[in-house]
Amino acid sequence: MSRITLDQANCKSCGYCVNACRQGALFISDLTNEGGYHVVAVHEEKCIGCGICYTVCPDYVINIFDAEKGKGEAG
Amino acid sequence: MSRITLDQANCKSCGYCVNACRQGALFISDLTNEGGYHVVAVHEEKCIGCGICYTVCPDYVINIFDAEKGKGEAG
Amino acid sequence: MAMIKTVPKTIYHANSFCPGCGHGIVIRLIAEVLEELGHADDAICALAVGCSCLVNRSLAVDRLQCAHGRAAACAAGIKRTRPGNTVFTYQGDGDALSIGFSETVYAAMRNENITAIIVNNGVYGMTGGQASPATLIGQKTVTTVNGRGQDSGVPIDIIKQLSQFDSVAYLARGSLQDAANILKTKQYLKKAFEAQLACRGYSCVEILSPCPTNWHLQPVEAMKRIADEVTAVYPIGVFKEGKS
Amino acid sequence: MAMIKTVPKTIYHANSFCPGCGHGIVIRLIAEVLEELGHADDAICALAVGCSCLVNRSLAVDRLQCAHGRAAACAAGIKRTRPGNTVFTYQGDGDALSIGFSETVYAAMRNENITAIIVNNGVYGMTGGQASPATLIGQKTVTTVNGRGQDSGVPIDIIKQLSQFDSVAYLARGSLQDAANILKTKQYLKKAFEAQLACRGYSCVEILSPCPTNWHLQPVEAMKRIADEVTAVYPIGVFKEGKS
Amino acid sequence: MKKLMKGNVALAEAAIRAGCRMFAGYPITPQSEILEYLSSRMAEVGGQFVQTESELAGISMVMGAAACGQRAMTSSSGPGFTLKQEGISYLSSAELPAVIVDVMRYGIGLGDIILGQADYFQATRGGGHGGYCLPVLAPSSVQENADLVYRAFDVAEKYRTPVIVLSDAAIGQMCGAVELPPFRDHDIDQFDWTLKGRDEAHPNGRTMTDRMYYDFGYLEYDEHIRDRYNEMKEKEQAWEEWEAEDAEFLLVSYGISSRVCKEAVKLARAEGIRLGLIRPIAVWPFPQKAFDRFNGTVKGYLAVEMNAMGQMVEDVVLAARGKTPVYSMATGRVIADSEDVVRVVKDILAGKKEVF
Amino acid sequence: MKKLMKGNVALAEAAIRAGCRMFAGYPITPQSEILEYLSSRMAEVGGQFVQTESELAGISMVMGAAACGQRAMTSSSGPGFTLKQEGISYLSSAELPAVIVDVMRYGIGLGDIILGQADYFQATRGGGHGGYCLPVLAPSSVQENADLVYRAFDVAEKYRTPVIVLSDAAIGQMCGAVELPPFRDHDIDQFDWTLKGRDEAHPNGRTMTDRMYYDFGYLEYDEHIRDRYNEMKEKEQAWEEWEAEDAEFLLVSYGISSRVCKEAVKLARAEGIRLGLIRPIAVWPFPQKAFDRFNGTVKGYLAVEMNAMGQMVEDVVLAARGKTPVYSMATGRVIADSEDVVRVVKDILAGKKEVF
Amino acid sequence: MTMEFVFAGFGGQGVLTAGMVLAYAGAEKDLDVTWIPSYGAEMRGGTANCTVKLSQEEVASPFPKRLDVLVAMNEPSLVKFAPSVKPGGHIVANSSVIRNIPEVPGVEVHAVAVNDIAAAAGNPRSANLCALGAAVACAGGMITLEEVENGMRGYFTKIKDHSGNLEIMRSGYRAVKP
Amino acid sequence: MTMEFVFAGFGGQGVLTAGMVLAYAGAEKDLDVTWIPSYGAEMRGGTANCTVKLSQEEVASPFPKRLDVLVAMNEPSLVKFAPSVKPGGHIVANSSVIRNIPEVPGVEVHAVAVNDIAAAAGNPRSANLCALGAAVACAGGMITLEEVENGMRGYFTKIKDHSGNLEIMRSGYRAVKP
Ligand SMILES: Cc1ncc(C[n+]2csc(CCOP(=O)(O)OP(=O)(O)O)c2C)c(N)n1
Ligand SMILES: Cc1ncc(C[n+]2csc(CCOP(=O)(O)OP(=O)(O)O)c2C)c(N)n1
Ligand code: SF4
Ligand code: SF4
Ligand code: SF4
Ligand code: SF4
Ligand code: SF4
Ligand code: SF4
Ligand SMILES: [Mg+2]
Ligand SMILES: [Mg+2]
Repeated sequence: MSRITLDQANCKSCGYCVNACRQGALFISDLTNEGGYHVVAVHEEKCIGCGICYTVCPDYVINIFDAEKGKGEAG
Repeated sequence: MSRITLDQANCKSCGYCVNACRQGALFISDLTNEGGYHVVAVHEEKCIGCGICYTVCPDYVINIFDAEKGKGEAG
Repeated sequence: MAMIKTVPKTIYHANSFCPGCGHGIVIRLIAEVLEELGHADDAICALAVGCSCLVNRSLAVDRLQCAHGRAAACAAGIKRTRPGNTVFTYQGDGDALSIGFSETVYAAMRNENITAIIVNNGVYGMTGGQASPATLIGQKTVTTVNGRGQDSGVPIDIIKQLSQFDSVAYLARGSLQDAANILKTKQYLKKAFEAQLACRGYSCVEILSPCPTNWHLQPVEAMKRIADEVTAVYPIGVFKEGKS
Repeated sequence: MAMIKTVPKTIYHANSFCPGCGHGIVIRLIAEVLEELGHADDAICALAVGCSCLVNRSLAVDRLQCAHGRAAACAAGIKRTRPGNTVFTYQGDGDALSIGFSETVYAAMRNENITAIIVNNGVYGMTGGQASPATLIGQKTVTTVNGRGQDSGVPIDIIKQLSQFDSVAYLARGSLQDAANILKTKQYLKKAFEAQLACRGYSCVEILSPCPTNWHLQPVEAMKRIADEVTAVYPIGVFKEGKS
Repeated sequence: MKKLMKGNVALAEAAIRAGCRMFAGYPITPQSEILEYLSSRMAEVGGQFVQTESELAGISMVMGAAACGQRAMTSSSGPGFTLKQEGISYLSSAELPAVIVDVMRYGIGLGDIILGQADYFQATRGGGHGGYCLPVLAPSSVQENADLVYRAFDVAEKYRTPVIVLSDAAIGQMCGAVELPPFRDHDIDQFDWTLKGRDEAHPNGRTMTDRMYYDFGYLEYDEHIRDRYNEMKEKEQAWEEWEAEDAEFLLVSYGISSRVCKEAVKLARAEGIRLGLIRPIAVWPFPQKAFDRFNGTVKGYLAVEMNAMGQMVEDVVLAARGKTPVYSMATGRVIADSEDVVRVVKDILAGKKEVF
Repeated sequence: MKKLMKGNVALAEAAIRAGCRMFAGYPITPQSEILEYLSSRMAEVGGQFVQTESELAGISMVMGAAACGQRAMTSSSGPGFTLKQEGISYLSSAELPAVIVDVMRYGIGLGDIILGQADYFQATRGGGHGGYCLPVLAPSSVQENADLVYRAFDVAEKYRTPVIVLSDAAIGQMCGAVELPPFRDHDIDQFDWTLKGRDEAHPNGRTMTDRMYYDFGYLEYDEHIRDRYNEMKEKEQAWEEWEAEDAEFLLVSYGISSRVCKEAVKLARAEGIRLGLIRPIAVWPFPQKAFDRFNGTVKGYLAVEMNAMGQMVEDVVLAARGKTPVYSMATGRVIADSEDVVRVVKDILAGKKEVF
Repeated sequence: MTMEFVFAGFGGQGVLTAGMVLAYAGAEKDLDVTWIPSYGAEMRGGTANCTVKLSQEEVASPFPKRLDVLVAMNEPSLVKFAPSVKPGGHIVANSSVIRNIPEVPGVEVHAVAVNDIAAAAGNPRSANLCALGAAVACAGGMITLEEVENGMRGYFTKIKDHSGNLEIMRSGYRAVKP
Repeated sequence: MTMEFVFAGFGGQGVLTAGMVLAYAGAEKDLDVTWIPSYGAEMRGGTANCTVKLSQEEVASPFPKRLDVLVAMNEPSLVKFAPSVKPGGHIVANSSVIRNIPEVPGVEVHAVAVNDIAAAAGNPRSANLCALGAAVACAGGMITLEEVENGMRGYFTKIKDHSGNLEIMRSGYRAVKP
């Protein structure tokens, strides 16, 4: 189960997150957003929610949430 | 016998030379020059030609010559 | 969902930097730090001319666009007028180290109670990648096509220049090269703002940042270049830290 | 009479500084050094704005009057055009350390093959004695009537700022406080010019000088103040010396 | 009761009374008394005084303060005023109020520190880039040095624009009897647009930059600029007429030269020549309305000013609208002499001088 | 054979061919190609290129080189050009030849990087202090970008004056067919007045400063300045007339706007309106002689320029000498459209537009 | 006589270069030539265009006004510039991308599938040169295909083998003038 | 009515201060007042002068033109300014320094030995105030001795005991108006 959500509209396909994720959970997908960039996507099962991708992303694409807490609950 | 000559016209009476001369050979005289300054004068007998006054004078008043060499001989 | 990490509210809009540009990371860090310190509402930013101008489109604090190089002087005017506000500059290396060198140094000399944030990408990004005073020896740019030679001088180390003033409160240099360094940089920013909040005087954080566009490198390679080459000339760390 | 010491020919006219002003000594030293090195004929001086302007009336070398603070940049333009000539700046502290701070530092940063001569009297002499960046803490001037406080910053040490550049050839600070120091200063000037003549790059000699008029001291007391107070903040000596 | 004060000091004290609480400047003759006076006076009223490293830094600091709502001022003379222009252009583009004083001297480059009126073009023609306009007030007495700097702050805030006080060495260095204006409180929080930290009305923070960028559509901006400057042109004309009502010929002069012209008017009238004077108090906007009253009815205008080539005379030509001949008397490095002025007027009336 | 070149590059290469061997500048759009091109080109011809820490340093370095007889140049655009003015004023006072290029853009303060003609006043009215004047050449094609910078060096040396090349973003960024001028050798030792070390003729060294100080008597200096500038005014007027001979109405326009005006002339003539154009090539001195030919005979002048309030139009009014009505078409942030120009001319001819 | 060409499309479609090659060829032929990229408000969008003018006399304004030839690489460009094409003028419309190519009264519209042609030739990035060839076919006597071929050789100095690009350009030419 | 005074002498003779005290007193009396030091080419010499104008209406030019009162502390000043004194005007000539005091047609010349008077009163540096007193005696109804005395008290705020200076000024006054 994924611990991250992606605002793919903002992604510029820089690859920092893909490069930084030690779990290999992220990849550049075939999807393009409005800006014409191939956006990042996640292998949900691999993500451990470590947050490294959030830290390196310059474009505010990635949000990390606590999967233990119930969905729909604002943090 | 003096070992210095003075271009008193340039003297501005700052007193550096008087203060610096270890022989006490210099003094501020009563003479005033065109600029209205009391110019420096020398006790000829006290001067040993050490040149300190030349070094400290900001106004190109003092010239040191070698008293051993003949007068009138250009250096 | 309980968000653990999400875009701080002080970022109000997606940024418009190039893909992989470090500016985007820096302004997020600033937003995070201001929020964590509880001072996002009173922050005022003196913005430089350069890609910094684009900060106007995303960072949700009051902002003054300053003339090229003059951000530190403007920031001093702001802080002296509103000492209760948190005031910082946001500048590129061309702005802060070249045309604004005097203003940068004199703000430290007077120990203005401001925080200077200098994003050093080693080029004039906005104008198309000309050499900056921080360009490395040998680095190719559009004005040093054969690599920067000694004739155009040596890279300026602004932190060293500022270190000459005993009175300044905090000086550090961070890097965006990887997550660990980004988090370290965030701590530097926090310490710098804390120094200001404690009225201890001038603080400056210089941040080594990639300009993939003008370095003609893929973003990930650009980050690697910082780690491999830039930090060799511009060491990372805290260079001055007063007591809190 | 065999003259042992007499005004060098490169001084062509009595100067028009105030009584006891150090500028008069400095320009005589420059004239002596240039003559001793055999380079008075090819010397070109980039003159600052300040009491320096009066150098026009006495120093017999080619002179360019530069805008306030820009002498180092002008000198670079001169030297790059006429590398065979001996090029130096003649500047006050206000000129070289304040408005011209960037130009001063960047000439060193680029290692321009010029000699910068900075006459530091701790005030803006020409304009009536306002505080300069070199004014000591506590010193009274017409813009610091209660003595310079920390709010207007700390005295700038330009030699320290310039020392950040490993490439520069020669840096020294002399004083005019007494005959021994004047002679030492002369040696510094000579070494500085020699560095230029050997194409070793940038050299700078800062000279602590009295401004009796604006210090409101008798000349002899002004010299004593340098010895007692100024040198405590601005240490004398050679700070950088490459191989010849 | 009036007090004897030096022009520069009267100006500085009046700025304090207007509520100016930030001064950042750099020494230059013949302006330095403003800096010196404020270096101690500012602290007494709790304001900020900074002797900056340069004129560039000075006006930038003023800009920072102005952006926060402070009444802020800087001052200089010719060579330093040139360096203020970067900041003036930025203040104009962000539409920030501030007061910049130029105590004019004579000469290009280093120039002379004595009196002169050589910066007219620079002040009225947007010496910085981009074609901004801004109110330029030209005092001709110690009293006006005080009054106009006082007014300048109000005008600056009214339009959110920098305002130049174009004084000169003679007015700055002379002493005169002055009635100082009253102390005013200035509330830096009174305007919503000033930087003070984001708030409910500005949840994303205020964007204070070249207003072209965020505040106007691409094609709206020019309209805005034109409306803005045309409004100032319409409302901020200010001038004095001196024996003008029945004049057959008019002198046009500002600042120190205008005082000599007043004397010339007296001399001429004593000889039966009906001479008068238009003295622009604001040199931008130039007092077109004054000229509209006389265009076509008087025999000519003589522009008297203290520079080499004539500067204001061009504005007089523009204001004359081709209806009245305009003559130039640019006295260069020396101040006009009232008898010379009368002589030139006589020459003109005798058809012996060419139009400009 | 002509070659296709970008305006900025053509200008830079022509400077090299004119013998320019010192360029010191600072990046700014839309001028940076000049800097970039010369950064490698200068070394090939043995010249000096320095990317300086600021515009102030750049023009100062140029001044140093110019004082030594070098053909030296710097270039910038609006915001940076403002910072060049200190140096321009000093170059003027010491009477040193140098070339300063302003690739104009639009807007006050930070402004926009797109095309514009907003620095006319700054260039022609002595944007720096003291009231200097200097030749200002305004190219309207890539070819002229090359030709006028080439000529600028000659004019600069002829009068010992800085010369401004007032180009604009459109001319700088467009490409055109260019015939480059031939390579010229420049001997830095050819003038006696240049700094090179004292010699028999100057045993006390040369004094190169504001010429007011040492080279002229107190009252002689103004005469000198007037003679100097008046000589330039007389000899350096330069303009192109385009379908002007039989024109009933004349457009007046320079630089990129003048090209649109040429198109407008064609369109109008196709409709039977005898429209013509005066294109100032030098905007200072303004081509009075051109206007003297048409004053009083044509129905009016329309000044077309790309800024918000109109700048050159004032020179047109001065040149019209009250004999011909003058109208303004300041197109602001967008370039004029030739059909709009024709429409405005029709309005004027129909009495529907006010004079400036 | 002066001819006006506009090359318009998305950024990245190579319209600026196509125009530049044409201008280069014109200059080599000693014509007066101007090439100017889009400027002003439009700059901010994702579209790009340039105007090329070729003339035996002096070119007046370099800005687009009455076009002789419009090369529209995408639909927005066609919509924007088609009204400016003068009677008797030509439109080269990229039919690889533009679905509905309208008729324009008084104007000759040439539908050329430039992307497909270039892709078929194995060089999809040279679609712009294909469009250039089509434009040259509309240039009347102002400039010939051969002159533009030479221009291309002179312009791309770094390319050694021009044959592929030249062939694509010729295909474009032939699509209009078979 | 406007009255023009010029105080002229060597630098150091205190002429600027003498003028300033007069101007100060005028301002205190709510007159319009100007005080302006010498300016322009002359500045470079070793002489100093200032012009003071007092008026019930607005003073026009602050520069010297038709003098009502000239105080000449030395000979060059007398030579320079005497021709500017208007008919019926006054000259106070410092007879301690100026040997030959000429007659000036239409002008009242008062020879006052201001240095001697001040020295005799034990305060040689106050010769300028003695001259000021003489000038006040020539001021007609424009300003009175008493008003200038008050002005002096107001102007020299740092001096506690004014009696000596006042006495010297009065002596100057009496030298003209015994
Ligand atoms: C006075 C002035 N000179 C030059 C410029 C042009 N200019 C705009 S941004 C910039 C460089 C910015 O480089 P840097 O500060 O390193 O910021 P970056 O874009 O690299 O983040 C320059 C030179 C200007 N706007 N104003
Ligand atoms: C741009 C500019 N700003 C200010 C001045 C006024 N000014 C002339 S000399 C001077 C100060 C000189 O001080 P310093 O350099 O220390 O020289 P000193 O006279 O003390 O030897 C100043 C501020 C000027 N000429 N130009
Ligand atoms: S949160 Fe950690 S594990 Fe999950 S995608 Fe991001 S970097 Fe990979
Ligand atoms: S770091 Fe951000 S912008 Fe870059 S690829 Fe990952 S999600 Fe996209
Ligand atoms: S030379 Fe020496 S001894 Fe003679 S006067 Fe000078 S300091 Fe004194
Ligand atoms: S040091 Fe020179 S100027 Fe000073 S008193 Fe001695 S001789 Fe005179
Ligand atoms: S040019 Fe460089 S610094 Fe500017 S936004 Fe792009 S990557 Fe970032
Ligand atoms: S003011 Fe000071 S520095 Fe200037 S000449 Fe006088 S003593 Fe020397
Ligand atoms: Mg940068
Ligand atoms: Mg000094």
